[in-house]
Amino acid sequence: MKKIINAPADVVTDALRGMAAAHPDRLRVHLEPDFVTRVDAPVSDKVAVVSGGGSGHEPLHVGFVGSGMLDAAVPGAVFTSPTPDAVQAAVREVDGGAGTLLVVKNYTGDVLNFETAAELAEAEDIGVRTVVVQDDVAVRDSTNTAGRRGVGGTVLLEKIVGAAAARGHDLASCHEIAERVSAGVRSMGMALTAPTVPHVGEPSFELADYEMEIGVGIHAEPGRERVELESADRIVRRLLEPILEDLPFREGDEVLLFTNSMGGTPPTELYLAHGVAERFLAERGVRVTRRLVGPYITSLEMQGMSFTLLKLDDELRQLWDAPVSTPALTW
Amino acid sequence: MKKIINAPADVVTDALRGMAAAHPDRLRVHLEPDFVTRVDAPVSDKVAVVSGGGSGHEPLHVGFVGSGMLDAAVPGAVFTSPTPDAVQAAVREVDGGAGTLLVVKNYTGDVLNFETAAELAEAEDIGVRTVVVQDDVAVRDSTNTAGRRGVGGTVLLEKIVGAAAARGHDLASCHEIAERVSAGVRSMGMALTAPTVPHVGEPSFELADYEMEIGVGIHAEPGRERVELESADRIVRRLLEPILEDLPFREGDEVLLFTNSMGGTPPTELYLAHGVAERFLAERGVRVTRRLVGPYITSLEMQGMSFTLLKLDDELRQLWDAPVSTPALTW
Amino acid sequence: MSCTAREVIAAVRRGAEVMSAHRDELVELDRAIGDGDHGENMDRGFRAVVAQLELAEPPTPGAVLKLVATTLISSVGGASGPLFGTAFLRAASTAGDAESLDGTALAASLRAGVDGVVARGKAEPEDKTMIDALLPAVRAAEESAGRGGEPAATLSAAAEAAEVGARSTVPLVARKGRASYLGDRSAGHLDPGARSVALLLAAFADVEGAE
Amino acid sequence: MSCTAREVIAAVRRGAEVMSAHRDELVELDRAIGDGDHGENMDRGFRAVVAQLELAEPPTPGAVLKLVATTLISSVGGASGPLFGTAFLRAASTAGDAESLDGTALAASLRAGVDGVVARGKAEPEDKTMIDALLPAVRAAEESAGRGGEPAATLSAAAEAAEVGARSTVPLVARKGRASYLGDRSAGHLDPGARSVALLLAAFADVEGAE
Ligand SMILES: Nc1ncnc2c1ncn2[C@@H]1O[C@H](COP(=O)(O)OP(=O)(O)O)[C@@H](O)[C@H]1O
Ligand SMILES: Nc1ncnc2c1ncn2[C@@H]1O[C@H](COP(=O)(O)OP(=O)(O)O)[C@@H](O)[C@H]1O
Ligand SMILES: [Mg+2]
Ligand SMILES: [Mg+2]
Ligand SMILES: [Mg+2]
Ligand SMILES: [Mg+2]
Repeated sequence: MKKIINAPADVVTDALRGMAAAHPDRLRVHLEPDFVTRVDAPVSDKVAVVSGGGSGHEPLHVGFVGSGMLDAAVPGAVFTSPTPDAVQAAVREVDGGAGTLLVVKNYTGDVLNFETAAELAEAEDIGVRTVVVQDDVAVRDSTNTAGRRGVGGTVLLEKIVGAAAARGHDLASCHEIAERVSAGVRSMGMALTAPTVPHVGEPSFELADYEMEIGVGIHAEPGRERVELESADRIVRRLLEPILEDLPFREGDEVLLFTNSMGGTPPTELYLAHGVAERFLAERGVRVTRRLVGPYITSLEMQGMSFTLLKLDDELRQLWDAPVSTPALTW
Repeated sequence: MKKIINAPADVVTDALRGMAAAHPDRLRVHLEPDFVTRVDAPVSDKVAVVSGGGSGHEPLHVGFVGSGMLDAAVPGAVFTSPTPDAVQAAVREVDGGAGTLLVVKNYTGDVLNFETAAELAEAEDIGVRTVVVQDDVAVRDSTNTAGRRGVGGTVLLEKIVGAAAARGHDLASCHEIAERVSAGVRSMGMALTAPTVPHVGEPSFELADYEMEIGVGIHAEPGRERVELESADRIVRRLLEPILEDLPFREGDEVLLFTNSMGGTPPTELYLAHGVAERFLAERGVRVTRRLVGPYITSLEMQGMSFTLLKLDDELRQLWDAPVSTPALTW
Repeated sequence: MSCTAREVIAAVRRGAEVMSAHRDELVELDRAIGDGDHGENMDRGFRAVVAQLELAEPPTPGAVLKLVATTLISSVGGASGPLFGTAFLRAASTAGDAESLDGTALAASLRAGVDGVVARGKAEPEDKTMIDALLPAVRAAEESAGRGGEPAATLSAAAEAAEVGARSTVPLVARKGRASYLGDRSAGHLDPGARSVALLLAAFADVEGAE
Repeated sequence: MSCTAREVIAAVRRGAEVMSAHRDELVELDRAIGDGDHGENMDRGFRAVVAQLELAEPPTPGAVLKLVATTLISSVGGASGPLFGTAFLRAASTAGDAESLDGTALAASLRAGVDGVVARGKAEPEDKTMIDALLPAVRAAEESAGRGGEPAATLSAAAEAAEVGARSTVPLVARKGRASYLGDRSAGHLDPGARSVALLLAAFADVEGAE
């Protein structure tokens, strides 16, 4: 295992210490239980937006803490949902009296732990609503699975609902907007290489030199199929077609296109794929009016990428454009 | 070779097409010769700041085009300096009448090509000054080498001199500030893995599973030594000690600490190393008052990192804090 | 004979040792069809439990089970944290304030724990989860207790059934948890959570048997 | 006999073929002690030259050399682009408007080109650069021309000397260019730029010899 770390068990805490040192003006980092809040939390009378999940997907979620996005993020161990007490402590710290919206990615562990946290917070008279993101079209949504995974759509949802909260929307309205984003967002990813979880020490899967995994998850969960490496043109098509099939993004629709690196894929390849995707969508009459390109939801050092498409309306576009100031996303 | 690309020879152009699609509101991308300018160039009566170099180090330089940083960036082929005609065309496009500062990294190819470009621009009555960044302490500066390589310091210099130009400093003053940054900045990097140049198709060097390269360059040039993998604590020390030895960063000095990923090293490891570095410097009484953490000057998908230390004074700190709005750096 | 807080504590400590000894095996199982953290999760959780027990030993079986539950909930995370946590929490409720548990009380606690896992995780038999080890285990425990079995006999019946149940997950296609994303590719692998259940019950039975 | 524009064009085309055939070899050489782009750089540059020649064939040897120079400068980049570009540019100046070049004129052009490389790159002999192939080549060319050698003889003398000179770079420790960062580790490798010089001169000599 090749990593710049000390003891594998301390990776998350050590990284949080570094984040605290790097962003003293923006973040407050709490240890045991681990969570990160914006430095000026709680913001009175604003709905607090709190998310979290296993570590290893940075900048998600810790890098999105700040004005216009998350009030707190709760990182678990690598690829492991955080525990309810940590989420509860974060909520307690950032709730400004207007209630808290929990943004949860749809994995059994996250759902169960956040569910308990919500109960604990409600027992303390904090108003809590939860949105579960489940945008990964690689997983067929049926009773035979734990349901679709929450992936790239989470980033867009956190930005948009963060803006809504900053604008003074109440908890019900923030929740409605979050559900709207969730309903209109779809993603699909692929991997060229496997990540290595520090406490495992071995790559999460084996992939031959000529192979790629289509439909991979952000915890290196296997995807729809393992196929031979192909050109960027074909890879882009393999990812976008299932997205377009699943949610009818139709001719004339206005969308946000999010081209995401899984961590190890560098900007050159990512922009290249983004360009191909824009042409592909333009040919189908889908109007891309907003874009995000970069490594925003990753799987440690995994090489690969994902696309996320979000259907925009005037309100969602305005909320997307609204100012945001966090370590990883600022405008 | 595992990359999301089409024809290897087209990688740079294809990526530029994607950049154009991704940032229509910020960038204008020119092809043949290839260069990128800010969308509102030329800015009248402002010194233009132009940089460039081989591709594969993104976001450097193309991602730093925008207000408060670069007016234009000229990307060459992967790891290959751009040609003089491309630089000349970029200068012609962005010079706003107040002259142009060329920021050049100290590699034989870059120096020679930019030298010719400067001559060509001067022949067209454009005032040109050049600063050559040479901050890599891994290379012993002696008559036995091509001199020190320009690495992480380039990012800081482009930000600071971009801010000076935006504030209305004239060409001589911008040049003086650039030389001041150059004199006070030092870097050192390391690699865990090798990058693969698309048109080569093989990793740039071989490194065993238990080895790392200390003092590596951003073109995967070999470093000072190849040693066995160590803890983050020891790696940080190996990088910072030569920096502190080379330029006397002394107790009480105020510095900017830039913790850079070579591309494939993810945020967790980078923040972890950053935290270790802050403690290391604090123990030595060096005051870190500004920091930058992220993949800003990379070597394709290489895993590894570098530190850059810049001595700050009031003017440099203010210029660092001044607003910047580019695809890769915004505040 | 019935088991006291001291014995439950011994059983839990033995469980922690077993989780630690099998950490890598559980990681490997989870790497094959999940995300590779199950061994680390269980080991971290039971180490935290042991650390809590060093501070103070609860006076009743129910209090021990409750301490295990809350510690697992606040230190494991993932899917297994809330599920094992709920199991121990429900078991603790059922155990109540009793000074000791006989075979019947033990089986009742186990039943409550298993029902809790089903209620939280909504898995059904043959979904390839820990349920496939837990359900046969509780049935075997109830049967043994019904025949008047002592705690030791009850637990060893449960452990044997859990072992068989865990092995039965190998050919199954997962329909719950992370392994479900694999679809047909999940067949041919032992479910890590089911394996943990079997290991834990065997460890508990071991200690009871030795008393 | 002296060489005309037609022959210079043929030589350049042959040079382009050789660069393409040896692209991967030059990449490998540069990968060992540089950044692995030299073969790609030279191949890209000479393909651009051939593309220019398709558009229009310049009328004099000097004009051909100038076209090669400007095309290399605007298509190669890296260290080798400006250096080879300067070499051809200076050679073109010295060739002037002459309709053809005899051995002496050829040697003089080569000398001007080599001086240009030294002026731009500031390398000294034994710095392990293209200079180590170019300097012996120009000395051999001058000697041959001084003995009244024809262009073909002059070029083949130059090519042979360049080959020996290139090989002499193997044991050297680089003091210029990217390979210098390697320090002692650069010894034991052939300098890619010197190898290009030897390949190009051999290609030129080939064509002249065949005329
Ligand atoms: N819905 C569920 N009901 C019961 N058990 C489940 C459920 N989902 C997952 N599990 C169990 O959890 C185990 C995985 O636990 P672990 O790896 O620690 O968590 P995670 O899947 O979050 O990484 C699986 O092997 C399975 O036995
Ligand atoms: N200062 C110099 N003077 C003469 N030749 C040089 C100098 N620096 C480099 N070279 C030559 O350039 C060659 C490398 O060219 P190339 O790989 O195309 O460019 P880069 O080094 O920019 O990648 C070296 O092998 C060497 O022969
Ligand atoms: Mg997990
Ligand atoms: Mg190069
Ligand atoms: Mg798991
Ligand atoms: Mg080279």
